[in-house]
Amino acid sequence: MMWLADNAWVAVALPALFALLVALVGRADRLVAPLLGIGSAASVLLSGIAVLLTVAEGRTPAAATIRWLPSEEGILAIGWSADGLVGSMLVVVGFVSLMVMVYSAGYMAADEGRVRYYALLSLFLAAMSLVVVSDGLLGLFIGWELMGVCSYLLIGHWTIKPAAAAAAKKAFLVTRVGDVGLLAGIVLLWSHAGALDYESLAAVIDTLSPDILTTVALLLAVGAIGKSAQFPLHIWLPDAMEGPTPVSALIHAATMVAAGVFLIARTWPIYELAPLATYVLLGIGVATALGAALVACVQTDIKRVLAFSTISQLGFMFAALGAGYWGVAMFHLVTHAAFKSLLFLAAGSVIHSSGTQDLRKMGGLRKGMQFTFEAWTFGALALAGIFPTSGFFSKDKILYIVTSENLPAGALLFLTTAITAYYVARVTVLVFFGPRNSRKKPHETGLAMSIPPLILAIPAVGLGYLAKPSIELMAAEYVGFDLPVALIATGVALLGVAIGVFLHRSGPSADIAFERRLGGVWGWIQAGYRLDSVVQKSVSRPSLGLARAAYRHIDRDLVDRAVIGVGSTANFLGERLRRLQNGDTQWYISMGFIGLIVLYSLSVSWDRIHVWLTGGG
Amino acid sequence: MNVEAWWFVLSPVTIAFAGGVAALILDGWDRRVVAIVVTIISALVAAGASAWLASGSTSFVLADVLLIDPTIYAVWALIFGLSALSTLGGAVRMSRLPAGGGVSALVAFLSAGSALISASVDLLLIVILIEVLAVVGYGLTASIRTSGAKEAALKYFIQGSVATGLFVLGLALAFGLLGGSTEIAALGEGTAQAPVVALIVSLLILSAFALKLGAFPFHSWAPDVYQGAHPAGASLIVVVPKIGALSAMFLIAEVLMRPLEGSQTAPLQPTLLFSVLAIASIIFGNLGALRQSDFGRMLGYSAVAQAGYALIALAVGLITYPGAMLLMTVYGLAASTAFAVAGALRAGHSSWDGSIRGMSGLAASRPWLAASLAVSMLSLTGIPLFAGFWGKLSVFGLAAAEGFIFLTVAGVLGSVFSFAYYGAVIRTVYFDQPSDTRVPDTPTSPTEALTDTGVRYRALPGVASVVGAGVLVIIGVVPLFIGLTPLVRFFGIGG
Amino acid sequence: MIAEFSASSIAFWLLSAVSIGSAAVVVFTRDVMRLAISLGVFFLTVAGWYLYFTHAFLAVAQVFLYAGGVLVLVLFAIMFLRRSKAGEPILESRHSTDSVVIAVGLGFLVVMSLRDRVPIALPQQAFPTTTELADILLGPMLPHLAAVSLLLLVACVSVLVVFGGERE
Amino acid sequence: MNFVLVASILFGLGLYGVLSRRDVIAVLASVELMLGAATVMLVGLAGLPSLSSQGGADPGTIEATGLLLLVMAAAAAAVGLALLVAIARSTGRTRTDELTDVRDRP
Repeated sequence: MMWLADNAWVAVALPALFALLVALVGRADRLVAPLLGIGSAASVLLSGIAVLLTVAEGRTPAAATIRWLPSEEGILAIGWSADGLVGSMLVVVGFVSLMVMVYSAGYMAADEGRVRYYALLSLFLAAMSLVVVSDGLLGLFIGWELMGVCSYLLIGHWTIKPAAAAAAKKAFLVTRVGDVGLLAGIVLLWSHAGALDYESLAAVIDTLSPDILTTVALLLAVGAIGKSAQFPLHIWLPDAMEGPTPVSALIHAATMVAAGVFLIARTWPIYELAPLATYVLLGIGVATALGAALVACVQTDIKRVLAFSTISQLGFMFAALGAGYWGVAMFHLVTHAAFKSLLFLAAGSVIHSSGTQDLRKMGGLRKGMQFTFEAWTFGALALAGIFPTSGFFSKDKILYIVTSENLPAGALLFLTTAITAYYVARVTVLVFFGPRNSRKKPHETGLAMSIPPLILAIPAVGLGYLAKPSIELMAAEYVGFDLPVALIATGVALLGVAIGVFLHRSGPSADIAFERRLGGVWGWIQAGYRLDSVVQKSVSRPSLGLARAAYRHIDRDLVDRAVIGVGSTANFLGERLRRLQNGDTQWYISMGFIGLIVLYSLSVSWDRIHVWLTGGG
Repeated sequence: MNVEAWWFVLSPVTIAFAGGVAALILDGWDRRVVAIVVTIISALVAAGASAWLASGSTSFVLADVLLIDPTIYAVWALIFGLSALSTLGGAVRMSRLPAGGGVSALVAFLSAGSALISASVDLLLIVILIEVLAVVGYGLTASIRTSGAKEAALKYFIQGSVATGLFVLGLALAFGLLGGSTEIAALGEGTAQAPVVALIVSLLILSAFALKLGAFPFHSWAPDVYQGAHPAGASLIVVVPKIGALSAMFLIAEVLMRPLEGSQTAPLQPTLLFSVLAIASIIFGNLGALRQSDFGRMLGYSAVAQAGYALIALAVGLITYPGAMLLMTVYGLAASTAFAVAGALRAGHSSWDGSIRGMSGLAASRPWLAASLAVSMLSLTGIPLFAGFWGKLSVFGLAAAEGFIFLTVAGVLGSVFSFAYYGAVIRTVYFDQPSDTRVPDTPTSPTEALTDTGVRYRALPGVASVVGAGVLVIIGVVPLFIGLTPLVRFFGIGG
Repeated sequence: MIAEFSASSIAFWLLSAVSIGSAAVVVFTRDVMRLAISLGVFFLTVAGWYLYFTHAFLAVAQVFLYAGGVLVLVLFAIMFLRRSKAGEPILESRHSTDSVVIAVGLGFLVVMSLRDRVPIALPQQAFPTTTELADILLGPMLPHLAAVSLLLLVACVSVLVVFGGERE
Repeated sequence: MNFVLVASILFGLGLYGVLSRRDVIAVLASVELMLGAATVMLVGLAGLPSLSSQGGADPGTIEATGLLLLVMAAAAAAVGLALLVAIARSTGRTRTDELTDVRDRP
């Protein structure tokens, strides 16, 4: 066990090895691939437990570094290090993925791409572990990119669905926008600090100018926003629900989307010195939490409700980061991972059993799906923040710190809490109560699929009592229980639940009434405020303003064809460029000579151009 | 100087050359398959000999024009290894050509010429060897004898001849006005007195090299040749000479151009020139590759972008030489793997039209080929865990460390963007349903089996692609644990 | 002016006029046989330039190799192409300003770069003997010679690969 | 001025021919003009007394260099003519504006 704690790289190497094994021998027997998948999840979980035990003993697990480039600064080095934060994250990832792997054994049993699925899931685990145990931003970035690729391939798992392929591409491209920011931040940090590992960074960070630190913090935050689906880069996450449900549970609810929060927690020393960046985090967090919660209220697809709820809960974590308490954010991350993966797995069972994802076609599923219903209820209570579940404790701390930091932001979060409770109650009532709207008879879906949600219910309910030890294990600032905030929050949440139950007790008729009354506003919210197209334009326009004039002519055409504007504008330029390659050799040669002459002129007159550019200085 | 041992020093080149001559003779007897096998074996032996010599520490100078040291041997080992891989990848198609043995001989001569060019420190020798590479290129491009291939070859010939003219003119000015010698080191002494002459000489010579490297604005031949040429030919025409040309460009940049940078009277700005070329190549290559439907053409444009990444190294300076060689080599390996997949498809699906669309459903029918293709595409993009990542890291990383933030950003953005078309290939292969028009795997007909050696010969390109992909993954993963140092030391620094 | 009117300067002006004239015909003529003949004249004037620079052996090699070898190849090619097409081929050009600008620009660029560096003096050198030449080619320039022989071999194989080996 | 000007004019004429001629045979002839001009430039410049007095090339080296370049250009020309004949034989097309099959199609 101690050896495991001192060699955290095992958490990366074993899943990678298992991924390879799955790819090679996964076809041998039906059970091989799931078992190997479970093995990789277990290795991550064991690593995490070992690290936490070691930290609890008061010892720091060993770390080591391998240098890549033989340069004197030793900047291109990668290594591993472990502490309480790393251990907790590994435990979360390992535990949730273990449940998901078991669940998948039932869910994906008949799927043809099973082997690819388990190989990619194991590879994803390796990448996530790399992000977590890496001792610097370089290793983190590598794992980060690899996660993006795995997520892309897993979203597109059911390639027969064109929507899945489009969603995969969209997720990849949108998160890449964030990745460019992250990379720019890393490069900037490197060029000024000369190092990328957290230890050296912590040593030199005081010597950097505040402007640089703020810029770096903002750029890293762009990466975190992209990965954690915060406004305005959240548009990929709802579409990502086209992938298999266990993937949604693992990647798009519990682990990968939490990587943004983890990144900021890991680089917290930078944010401590960059107050502007924390304000931005707070603002984005609150706005996302409230906005996404509203959208979740009007969705008709059960997975999309959960997707927007994930965005909203991640917004809570960002708000906690913005208020300056990364430990609280991490604690909410842990509890959220438990109850949200539980909700997703339960939703998967519901979808599997009823054959639809549409809330309006469900109803009355409580009879026949008793286990799933009980598990769901625990998860729903935690999400709504009702005492005594884990969600109550973690959300209470966030509400308290945000309110004491910034009262209006706190008020908005209280409102969000009420809305959260409302949509949770709405979904629960629509799915499990009321008249049955489907011809299919509800049934449980086998042991592999009903046990994991029940196991997950244990942490979803009980984790709240571990708040103090777990935050202290991470060596973060602990925030105590605040009675007034807790009372108000509970009251607000109960109000939300009451409204939700009251309005929807007789099925989806309330939705229809609302829709008729509100008209366009309803559709506007349901489409996520139509932010998709806005974001597409705001991403594409500044980056390629060159083509703006031409863009106008074929706007509609291009937006339809390409996933985001960047791609379409580049396509357009590429199309123009192809006219240069017209098959005429002599034109090619002319092009070369024009280039030669231009280079000569540039070279000869560079002094003057330089003077002109620098304004005579 | 160690004249007695010249045969020993040049033994890898001699072995490859002898393999080529033997292939020619065997082709005369119409033993094409044997001829191809002989060249593969001789290339492998030459690669082994180079690797063995690279582990030594002695440097040799031959007749003041060839400078051979362990670094050069390391480059040779790569050149001959890639040559063997490419021949393997194109073997089936090659054996069906009327002069297939001649094609494999050309490949052997090409590798010998490229090896010599990487060791040469004399402009006259370089110009002659470049012409050797060019003539092999024309021959290999036209060797499949379709009208498109011949057209591409003829156009390549016209552009290449103009470049030769420029090179000879540059050589004339250098020879006459910069010291009366063709040795590059001697030319360097004359540049200080005649900066303007040095500028025009450098530009003329670099234009010729830019054409070899496929860099903007001399890139136009690349898509045509990549599309038209024989798979083995294409991967070699575009891969192996680039390693030699890049090596020579570094020499010229350092000796002829770099000493003049920053001096008040000098108009020569190598950093500026290479930066402009690099960024233009990255933009043109990436945009051009985006909407291609032909697999070879897409690779051709992407090669322009890859040349741009190598030019970043030239802008930064000699310190990035090992990184640039690593970048070029892993690019070559990935491109050879991709071409080997194309070769296997041509061998198996004789109805394959060369389009990316036509590859759909490959994952289901031939999973190993599809996996090799995916690995090579990911490596070309520069995704971590694949060899391409280390090549780009070692160039972009040093560029950033030396303060060339702008070039680093251009390179990284270009790489990110490139996934749009590399990823599209992966998506087509894995996710798209095969189109109705695609004819399924054609059965082995007696003429195709070609069993004169008794081997299941059709599998060779597939084997080559899997070997290439395996090496890409190994190079990609191993440095995670042992660091890049051994890899970079292989290319000559840090030791 | 009259004092400079030596045999050497007459040769210079004559060579200049004939080489530029024949080159211009090659570039502008519409008749394919005129092109071949002017190309031959151009090759001969190049030999004349070598002679003017006192490199007699080079001049002889130029005559043999180009006027005797390459020109014959060109003539064969022309006759072959004529056979493949009906009637007399008329050569066409696409005269455009950008080509003019590029050609003039490059020439200008070369001349301007060399402006200050080339002394106005006539080459005066010893006549190398063929023995000296052989010593150089087989001595210090042996690698170059080997490379050129590799080139010749490769050129033959390339032609073989494009044409040879067709059975049936 | 002197032969440098003449050689530059010849090179420029050759380049103009390469860029403007429609028939491949004339383009190849123009390429020969360029190469001839460049070799004349080399032999002439290297032989200038004021430059060779700096310890430059001796006449034998110049002549050998010129010779090697001659052979090189001749070998390349032969390959080019072979390619032209090959494509004329298979398609009957010998003009640059007819040889535009291989290109990007819009």
